[in-house]
Amino acid sequence: MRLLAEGLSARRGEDLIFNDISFALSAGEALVVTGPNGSGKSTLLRVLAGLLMAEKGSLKLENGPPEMRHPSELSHYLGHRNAMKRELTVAENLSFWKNFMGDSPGGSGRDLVEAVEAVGLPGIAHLPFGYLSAGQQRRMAMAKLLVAHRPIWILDEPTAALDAGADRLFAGLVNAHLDQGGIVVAATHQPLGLERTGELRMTGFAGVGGGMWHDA
Amino acid sequence: MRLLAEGLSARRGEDLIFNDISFALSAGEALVVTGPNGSGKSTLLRVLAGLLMAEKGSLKLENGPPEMRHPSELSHYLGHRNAMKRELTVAENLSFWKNFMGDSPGGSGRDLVEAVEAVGLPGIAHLPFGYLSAGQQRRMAMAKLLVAHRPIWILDEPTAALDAGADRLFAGLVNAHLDQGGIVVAATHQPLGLERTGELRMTGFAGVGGGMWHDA
Amino acid sequence: MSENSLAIRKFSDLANPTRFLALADRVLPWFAALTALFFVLGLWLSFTTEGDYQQGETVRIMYVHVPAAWLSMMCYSVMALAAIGTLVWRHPLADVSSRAAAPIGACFTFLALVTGSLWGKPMWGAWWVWDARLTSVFVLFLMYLGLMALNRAIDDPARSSRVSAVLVLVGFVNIPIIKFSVEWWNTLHQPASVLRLDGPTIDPEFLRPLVVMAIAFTLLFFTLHIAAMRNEIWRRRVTSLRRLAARSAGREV
Amino acid sequence: MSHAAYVFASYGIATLTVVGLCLWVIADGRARQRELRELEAAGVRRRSAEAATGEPR
Amino acid sequence: MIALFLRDLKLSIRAGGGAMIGVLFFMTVVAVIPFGVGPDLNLLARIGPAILWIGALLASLLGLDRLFQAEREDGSLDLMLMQETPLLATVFVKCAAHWAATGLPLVIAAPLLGLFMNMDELAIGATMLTLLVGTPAITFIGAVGAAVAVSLPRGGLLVSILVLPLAIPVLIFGVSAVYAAIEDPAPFLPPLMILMAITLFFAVIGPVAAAAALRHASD
Amino acid sequence: MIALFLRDLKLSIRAGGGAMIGVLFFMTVVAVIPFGVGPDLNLLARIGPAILWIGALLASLLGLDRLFQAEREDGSLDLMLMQETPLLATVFVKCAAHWAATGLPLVIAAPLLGLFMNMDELAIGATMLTLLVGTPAITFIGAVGAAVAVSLPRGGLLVSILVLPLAIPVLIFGVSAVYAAIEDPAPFLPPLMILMAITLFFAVIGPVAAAAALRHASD
Ligand code: HEM
Ligand SMILES: Nc1ncnc2c1ncn2[C@@H]1O[C@H](COP(=O)(O)OP(=O)(O)OP(=O)(O)O)[C@@H](O)[C@H]1O
Ligand SMILES: Nc1ncnc2c1ncn2[C@@H]1O[C@H](COP(=O)(O)OP(=O)(O)OP(=O)(O)O)[C@@H](O)[C@H]1O
Ligand SMILES: [Mg+2]
Ligand SMILES: [Mg+2]
Repeated sequence: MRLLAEGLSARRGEDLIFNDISFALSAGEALVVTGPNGSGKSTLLRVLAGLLMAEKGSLKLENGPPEMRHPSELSHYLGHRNAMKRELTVAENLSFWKNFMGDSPGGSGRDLVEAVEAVGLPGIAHLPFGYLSAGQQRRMAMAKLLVAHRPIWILDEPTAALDAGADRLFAGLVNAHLDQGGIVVAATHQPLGLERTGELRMTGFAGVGGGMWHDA
Repeated sequence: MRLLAEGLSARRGEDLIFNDISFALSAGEALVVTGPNGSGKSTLLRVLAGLLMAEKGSLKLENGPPEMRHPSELSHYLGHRNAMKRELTVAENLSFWKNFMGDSPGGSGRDLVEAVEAVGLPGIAHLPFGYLSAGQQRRMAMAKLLVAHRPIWILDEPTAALDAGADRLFAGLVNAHLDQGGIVVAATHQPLGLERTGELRMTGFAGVGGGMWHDA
Repeated sequence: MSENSLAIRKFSDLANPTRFLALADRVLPWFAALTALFFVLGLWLSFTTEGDYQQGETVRIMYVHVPAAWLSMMCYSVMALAAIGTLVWRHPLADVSSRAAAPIGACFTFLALVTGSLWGKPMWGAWWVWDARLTSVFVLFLMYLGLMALNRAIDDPARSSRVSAVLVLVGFVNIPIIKFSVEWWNTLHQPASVLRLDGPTIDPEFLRPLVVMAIAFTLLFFTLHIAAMRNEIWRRRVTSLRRLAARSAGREV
Repeated sequence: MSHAAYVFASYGIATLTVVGLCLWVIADGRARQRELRELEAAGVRRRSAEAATGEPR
Repeated sequence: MIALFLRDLKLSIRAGGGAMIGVLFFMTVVAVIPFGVGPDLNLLARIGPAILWIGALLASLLGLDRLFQAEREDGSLDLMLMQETPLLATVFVKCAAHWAATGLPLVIAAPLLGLFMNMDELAIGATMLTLLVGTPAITFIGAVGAAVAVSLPRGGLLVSILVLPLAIPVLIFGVSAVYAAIEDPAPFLPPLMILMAITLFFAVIGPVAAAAALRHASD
Repeated sequence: MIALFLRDLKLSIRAGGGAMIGVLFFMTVVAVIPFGVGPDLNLLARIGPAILWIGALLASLLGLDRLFQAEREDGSLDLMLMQETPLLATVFVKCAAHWAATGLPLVIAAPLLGLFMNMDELAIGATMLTLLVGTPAITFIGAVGAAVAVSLPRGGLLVSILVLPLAIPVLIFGVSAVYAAIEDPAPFLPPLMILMAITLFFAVIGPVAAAAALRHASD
């Protein structure tokens, strides 16, 4: 399996945020996206997840399973928001996502108890999600990556609000995923402690490209 | 001026989050609150800001101005959220807070232009707040600390989402505030680069203490 | 084939915002002058022609009411065309045109409603009845206001354009309902006497001021529309410059 | 049967509405142009595109 | 899909009273009318079906604006957009859950309120039946509005405004079916059939349009 | 304080159409009524004042749930709670700004809608006057509900439920004052006086209760 991005560019509102970004990731490889505030890291990840239309360029998965329309169907996306309901318990949240997402071909998700243990918070799955602290919430959102199997993980500042211990724990999870032949793309301001990573530095795109309301 | 906390403890729901926390901060001193996720840092700061009732213990300001009911009236609180309206321009937001909060006795806030310059974003105060990127928004929230004078600053993970340059800028602001005899309490996972700081390590409170539904 | 694509290129050349601004600067004074001229003429005619033996002086309301009613429908049709332009060719100026037209159309519809009510009180004895024609015009008014509210609520035009284009097209069913409501349902309202397939049946004495006023209103619409489109383009320039400023601010720190 | 009041009311309201609309359009245009000038004065200007983006390493 | 249905039901029951709220709102609106119109029993019985329908219309619109907004705010919508399951199906199931949580209780509460309005048994039965058939259409129409307004501040009122005009046919045929049932000469079935047709039509069109709008609104 | 008033006004004008949306909703609701009860001019004139009052009630309630929720979501509420300025004053000013941005436009739009409902001049004037006097009371009552519900998801409907029962007296006296003005024998002034008294009462009680609820809800 190989994730191939060629000449991607994307707009927010009317302005080009980045232009002509290409990379290729084989199974077991990770890409870390870095850059200053506002340089377009989150935007790039949303394009990869199929949540924003790329302005130009293409995103392909080679040697993937057949009958798949977009790589996003094989991806997990962990954005700034955790996609968990405050009113439901952690267990209810996780088992909903496990059922709703199902597993991608070629793997199977772990069960709830294992996943919660893997993020280091065993025994509090019965609490409503809203009762957890910021860092605990983030860890539970990571447990979501484990309950449904997806070969590609797209992570936006996964370790913000995590303490040092959780950082290491997270690095362990990601490395295990890579060892199983997964692909990881992560945006971050902090070092993540991953092996076998490429780095993509976003610098922001100061020019206009398509400022259609102005004269050229 | 001296901020004195004695034997503070606080509850969330029914559980004691921390117990018997005491410290004393004189003018010009800072306290950094650290600890793993869920150990009660944010809870402690909200107690200091008067937004949560302490279960036991007392919080006093010695040698403060008379006729003051709670130290929170002399405090700035910068929480996870920025307390700015996306629809209004940065200038409108800041001048609203400047007017609404007024200055505490013994100092005066800087004017808008200066404050915006101090956080390194001169010339974009006329923009709607919603146009700024996450990091820029956080910086403008810091400008709020400058426009109205308050001797005590209470900061919850102030540097999350900031890049390295902004981190340094922030440390400069805090040190300047301390030099003028201010008091700073900050919760953080990352080193802040402050001088003259004490550190308070929260460990989380595993015991039951006052779980009223159990036998002792 | 090549001729066709050339024509399209020409069209989109003209529809380039900068060119449009230049063009607008040139034609606006002329349009404004013509509009004023026709209004003077129309007002003079409508106050000098005789009153109707049946309706008395109130017939003069017609010279405002009918053009305003026509224009309210025409403006919506312009918006519907622009909506097709947005959806099919994705041309940015189409969205500008549709946005600029909404407040103008709302004003004309408001005029048709008010003058109609003022006419209805002496003629029918009621300010308002809930018959098909009047109700559908009121719905048109609400639709204009709703579109304006929607346009204001989503401040990013790139996202709101297609949504509001679809809504405009959905709402277009209302226009034939307005036009033919007097024929499909029996209502108090006058049936068409000017815009008919078999030619006007109205007395030329009334037709003359009516036509002049109708032309004046149409010119007014185009003048205002062009000016409002120009404003909208400027607004978008301001917006994109502001975003640019936000993006580049603090870069060097 | 004369109802001059109704006639004048309709012409009056029509005039008010039309004049109001014209004034609004003009005022709106002025305001936008002023904003443009202010931005220009603040040195915000479109530069032609200079490609500067991420390059994979 | 069943997981989604159950989750949405749980949520609307747990989050702030859910189903109860819609019914209470309905009852308040209907209870307020007699205070306004005055206690004229005949007049009340006459306008009763119309008032019940209008109340149900408003009550079922009001909760709708959070249908997708809540999902968007906590990021769930992003994940739903990414799945292999067609978005159409997701939207449909969410609508169904929403109707079960708010529309159905309205239908069940209607007889009680019918009594308040001094309606006779036949009218009450007919109103209930038409509400049962017609309220799903309102939910499906509302889903389109909710999807369009998903990213707006103060979306609530705007959704109602976008949706009310489209819901007017439902209202007209619902009310006229009830009146047809009460007054002998007019036949009851045709308007009911039309109501059913409208509901089926919107059950297809609504999710399609809402899914398209959601795809487009994501940023 | 003036800064707060101005900020809230600006916000409600700038954020998503604000005031206009309330009026538009009001108009839409009123326009839907004849589709329900039928275009019978006499009946419409008879229920006109009640419908206008109900429409205004709904429209002014519906925007209310965001009164404190928006402040809470972006953290502004925390800062307001910490100030020396009494919270009471803050709440009062926010209510005043909210009424100026949504209640007042409703009052101004009422005559137009009165014409649509075929009401005569006297009835329209009386309705406008009672709305002017009565709608502030609704805002103040609503503020209590908004404060109570500030930390709940889906607060919108819950606020209406908490608030509607309290608002019913306002509605009753408002509508009965209008009917008193139309029908000769009944005197107009007493119900209007009572309405004023209610408004003054809630202008005092509302902010006190809302401030207490806000202090309590913060966590
Ligand atoms: C608020 C009330 C009214 C509304 C909304 C209204 C609306 C309209 C509309 C939309 C048209 C254009 C129809 C078309 O082109 O086919 C129209 C035309 C016209 N209306 Fe009205 N109208 C109202 C009241 C009245 C009244 C009270 C009268 C006179 C008794 C009147 C007399 C006419 C006449 C004579 C025409 C021209 C029809 C023709 O020659 O084609 N209207 N009105
Ligand atoms: N919803 C939006 N609408 C319009 N423009 C946006 C939106 N979100 C972000 N932008 C703009 O896009 C640019 C890139 O934003 P993005 O969030 O991708 O940056 P980032 O690299 O993730 O920054 P950060 O380190 O702060 O997370 C920013 O300059 C911002 O102004
Ligand atoms: N709103 C709430 N209701 C009930 N319990 C809560 C609430 N917020 C937090 N808690 C509980 O209080 C404890 C302390 O949370 P707090 O937010 O103070 O932690 P923290 O030290 O700030 O953690 P983090 O580093 O993750 O921000 C947590 O165990 C959490 O379960
Ligand atoms: Mg980001
Ligand atoms: Mg915390």
